[in-house]
Amino acid sequence: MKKLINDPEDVTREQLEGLALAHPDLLEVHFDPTFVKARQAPEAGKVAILSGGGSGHEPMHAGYVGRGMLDAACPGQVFTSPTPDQMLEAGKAVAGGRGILQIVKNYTGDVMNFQMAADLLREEGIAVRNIVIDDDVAVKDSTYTAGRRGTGTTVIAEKICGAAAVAGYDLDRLAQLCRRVNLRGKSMGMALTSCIVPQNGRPTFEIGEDEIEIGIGIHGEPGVERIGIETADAITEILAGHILDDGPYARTLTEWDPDRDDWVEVEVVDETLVKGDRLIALVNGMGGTPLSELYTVYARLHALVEASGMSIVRRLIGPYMTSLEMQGISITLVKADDELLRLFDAPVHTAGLRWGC
Amino acid sequence: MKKLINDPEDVTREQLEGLALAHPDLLEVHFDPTFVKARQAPEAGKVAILSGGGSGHEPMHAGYVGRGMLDAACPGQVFTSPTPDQMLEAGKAVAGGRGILQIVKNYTGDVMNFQMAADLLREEGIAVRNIVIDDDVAVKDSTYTAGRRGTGTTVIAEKICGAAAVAGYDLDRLAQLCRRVNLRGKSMGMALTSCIVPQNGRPTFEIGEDEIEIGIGIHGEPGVERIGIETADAITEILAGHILDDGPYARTLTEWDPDRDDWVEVEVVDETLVKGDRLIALVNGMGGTPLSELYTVYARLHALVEASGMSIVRRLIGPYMTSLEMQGISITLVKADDELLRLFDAPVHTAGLRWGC
Amino acid sequence: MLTVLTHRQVIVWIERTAEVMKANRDTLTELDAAIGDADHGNNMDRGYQAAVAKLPGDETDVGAILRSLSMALISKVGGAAGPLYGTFFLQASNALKGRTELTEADVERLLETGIDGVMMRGKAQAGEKTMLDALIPARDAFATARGRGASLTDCLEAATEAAGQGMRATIPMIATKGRASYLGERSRGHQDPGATSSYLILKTLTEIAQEGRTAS
Amino acid sequence: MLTVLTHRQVIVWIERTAEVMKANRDTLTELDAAIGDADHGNNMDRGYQAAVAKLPGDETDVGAILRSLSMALISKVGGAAGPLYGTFFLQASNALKGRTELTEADVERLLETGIDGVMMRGKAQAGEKTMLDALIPARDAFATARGRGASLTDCLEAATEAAGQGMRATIPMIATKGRASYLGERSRGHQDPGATSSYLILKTLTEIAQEGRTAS
Ligand SMILES: Nc1ncnc2c1ncn2[C@@H]1O[C@H](COP(=O)(O)OP(=O)(O)O)[C@@H](O)[C@H]1O
Ligand SMILES: Nc1ncnc2c1ncn2[C@@H]1O[C@H](COP(=O)(O)OP(=O)(O)O)[C@@H](O)[C@H]1O
Ligand SMILES: [Mg+2]
Ligand SMILES: [Mg+2]
Ligand SMILES: [Mg+2]
Ligand SMILES: [Mg+2]
Repeated sequence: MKKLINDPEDVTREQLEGLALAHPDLLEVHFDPTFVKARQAPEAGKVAILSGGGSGHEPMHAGYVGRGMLDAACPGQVFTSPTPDQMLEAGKAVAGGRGILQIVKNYTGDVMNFQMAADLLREEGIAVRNIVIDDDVAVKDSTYTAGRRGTGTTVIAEKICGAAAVAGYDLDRLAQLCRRVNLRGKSMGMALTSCIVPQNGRPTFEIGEDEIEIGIGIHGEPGVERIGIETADAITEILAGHILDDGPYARTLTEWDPDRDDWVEVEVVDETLVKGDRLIALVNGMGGTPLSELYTVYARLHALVEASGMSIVRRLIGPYMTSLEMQGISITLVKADDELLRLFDAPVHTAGLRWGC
Repeated sequence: MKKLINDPEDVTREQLEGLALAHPDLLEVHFDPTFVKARQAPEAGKVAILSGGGSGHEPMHAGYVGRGMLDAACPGQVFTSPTPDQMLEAGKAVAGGRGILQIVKNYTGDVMNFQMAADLLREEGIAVRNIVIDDDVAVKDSTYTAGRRGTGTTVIAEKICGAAAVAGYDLDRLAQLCRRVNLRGKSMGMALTSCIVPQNGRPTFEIGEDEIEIGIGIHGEPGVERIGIETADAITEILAGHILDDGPYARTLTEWDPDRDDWVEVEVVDETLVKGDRLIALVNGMGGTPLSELYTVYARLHALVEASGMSIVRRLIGPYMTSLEMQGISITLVKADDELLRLFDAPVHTAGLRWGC
Repeated sequence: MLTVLTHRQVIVWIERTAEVMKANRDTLTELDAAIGDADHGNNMDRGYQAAVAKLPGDETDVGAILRSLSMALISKVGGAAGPLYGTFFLQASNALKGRTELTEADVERLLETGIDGVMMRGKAQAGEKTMLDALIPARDAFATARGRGASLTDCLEAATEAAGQGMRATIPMIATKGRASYLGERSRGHQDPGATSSYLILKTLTEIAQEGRTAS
Repeated sequence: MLTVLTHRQVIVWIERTAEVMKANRDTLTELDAAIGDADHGNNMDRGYQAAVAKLPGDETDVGAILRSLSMALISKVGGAAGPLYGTFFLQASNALKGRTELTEADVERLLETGIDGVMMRGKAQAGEKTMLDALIPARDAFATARGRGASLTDCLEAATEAAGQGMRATIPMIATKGRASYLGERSRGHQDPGATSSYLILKTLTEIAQEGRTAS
């Protein structure tokens, strides 16, 4: 295992120490339990946006803490969901009196830990809503799986909800907005190589020099299919094809119902992409992928989207949600509208995303 | 070889096509000869800033074309200096009447090609100054080598000179400014792995699972020393040690003398870093290095600088100047002053660097 | 003939399980690498070390001991296993509040309420290739053994035996819950890591009971 | 007895060198991988293909032909080799302007002015482990042979022989110019790629002269 680390048991703590030293103007890092808090939080009169997940996906989520995006992030161990006590302390530290929106990626562990956290925060008198991001079209059904995983749409949702919170949206409206972004976002990824979890010291999966994994997650877990290596164009066509052709995806998600004061199962259905749609695109590098390759993929993606009668009106190209040093990419397309674009364009200043200020 | 590419012979063109499609608001890409031009260039009354070099270092340089940084970039083939005809056409396209500053990394090929380009541009009646960046302290002497290589300081110099050009500096003052940044910037890099040049299809150098290269360049060329693998802290100490302890480095550079209307050899000496210095730091990933590892390195670097009685007042942490998918890092420290900091902080909007707007 | 587990034995169970998780850390992680994300051994090891560190050593209320275990697992394991085992022991601790020793009926209740907690939290059923496929057969075997009048140790042996069978029975299953479910057909042929850790937890308790029998 | 190289033979030289560069692309790149950045073969191949594509086929002025070669190399090779070979042929083309065939004296002048161009552009001397270590001995051997009255072909054979020796003599050298210089001591033991391409260029011209002799 070749990594720029010290003790494999300490990687999460050490990188957060670097983050704190690098961005004292933007954020504070707390340990025991671990959370990253925006410098200016809590802000009275603003809903706080909180997210988190396993480490190893940097800059997500801690790199999105700052102004106009997340108020707090809770990093777990590498590829392991954070624990409820982290969200409890983070939530108490950033709640500004108008409640907390927790943006949760749809992994069994994350969903359960953030639900437990929401329950604990409510015991503290803080209103909390959890919105689950489940956008990975590589997972085809929700009956025989834990449902679609949360991937690239998370970054877009955090940006848009962060801007909406600044704009004064209340918790209800923010939860709706976040759900809308999720239902309009679709992603799919692939890997050329596996990553190595520092504590394990060896690749999570073996893969031949002429093989790639299609439909990979972001935790080094195997994808849904292994195929022979292809050109960038062919790979882009496979991923974009799954996204563009994805039919309405119905599933049941657990959300908090403030009226019934309980968790309820809600049935939601994804929007499908249609001619004329304006899209926000994310061409995401998995950590070990050179930027140049992402631009090669973007060129083909752009052409495919245009050929489908849609257009990409905003794009992020880079390593925004990674899997340690894995080589590979994911593509995310989010159907935009004027409101989403206005919020996407609003100023943001975080370690990982910055514009307008 | 596992890469997201199509034909290895076309990688440069294809990624530039993606760049053009992704950032039509910022830049235009031209082929035959290849150059990338800022959308708004030429701007009357502004010195144009032009740079370039081999491809494979993305986002450098094309990713720094836009507003407040480069007016044009000339990408060569992978790891191969661009050719004078590229700079000639790029220069003609962006010259706004106050001349062109060419920022050139100190590699034999780059230096010669940019000199030939300067001669050609002058034949077109355009004033041109070439400033060479030679900041890589891994190269100890200039008598028995081609001199220090141009590495991370290039990014800082392009940012600062781009802002100064917007602020109205004339060509003379810009050349001086760029030289000053160079004499105040020091870098050193290392690699965990080799990269693979697409056209070659195999790693440029072989390296054992327990070895690292210290003093690596940015072209997959071997470094100055091969040692056993070390912790992130120890590696940071090695690189930072070379930079912080670097004595005055004297060498002869070839610059254009407008008074004598000829190339002249000028002797210049680097400033050394001393207690009380305020530094701009770049912790640069080589393309395959996860951001988390860069932050781990930053934490140690920050502590080392503070222990030396200096302070890091600005920093860039990320893959700013890469070697394809190489895993490794470089560290750059530039001694700042009020003028440099003001220019560094000025708004910039490029694909690879953005703030203030 | 062992008829009860003392609060001391419950504490030893936690300490001993921590050793077992450390010893099996790589095995569990390797199982998770095959169909998950290669962290289950690390998670369980970290969680049980924390549980031992926080153990209220002179506590006599088994409910309180299990609650302390639950809290440690919830705040240190993370992932799916953290909330699931955390909820398992939280529910059990609620059911056993005030007990200073556990009878056969209490141990059955521990399993029953724990499993209810896991099912409530994770919404899985038997046959989905999860820890439940070790836990449910164990509970059933315990109840059956108890029904035919077996000793506590025998009941636990039957439970562990069934947990082991259930654990191995996960090998041919297709996962439909948790991270392994993304693999669909490709999840076949691998033993579920969570079922394996569940088996180890029960096996450790059974060994403590067996030692108690030998000792007494 | 071949006494001159025709403009046609100069064109064939460029075409044939392009084939040689293609055939030796991997070899040259591998040499460059050892002490440089693994592109010299790619660079020379690309440059000579472009030179052939742009060849003014019915041009009779050798100066113009070499100028066209020079421009193609300058605008297509890139790196260090582009400006160096470009300048080599640019200087030679200036010196040979108007010639439709090359005498022994002309070929010597070609080498001489070309080498001056390389030294002016790259500021290197003999012994620095560069293309000059093939070119300079070649020029010297050519001049010596010519001094003792050898034929053009013999002069070229002597030059190529010396270039080959010079090329091999770069193996033990420490590079002090170009990219290989960063390796210092570690540059020892590897043959310089640029010296190798220079040798190939001269060898190709010699072969053409030899065929001319056989044919005549
Ligand atoms: N919904 C569920 N119900 C019961 N057990 C589950 C469920 N989802 C996952 N598990 C169990 O959790 C184990 C994985 O735990 P772990 O690897 O620690 O968490 P993660 O999957 O988040 O990485 C699986 O092997 C399985 O036994
Ligand atoms: N200053 C110089 N003078 C003469 N030849 C040089 C000089 N620097 C480099 N060379 C030659 O150039 C060759 C390398 O060419 P190439 O690999 O194409 O360029 P680069 O080094 O830019 O990648 C070296 O092998 C050497 O022979
Ligand atoms: Mg996990
Ligand atoms: Mg090169
Ligand atoms: Mg796991
Ligand atoms: Mg080279």
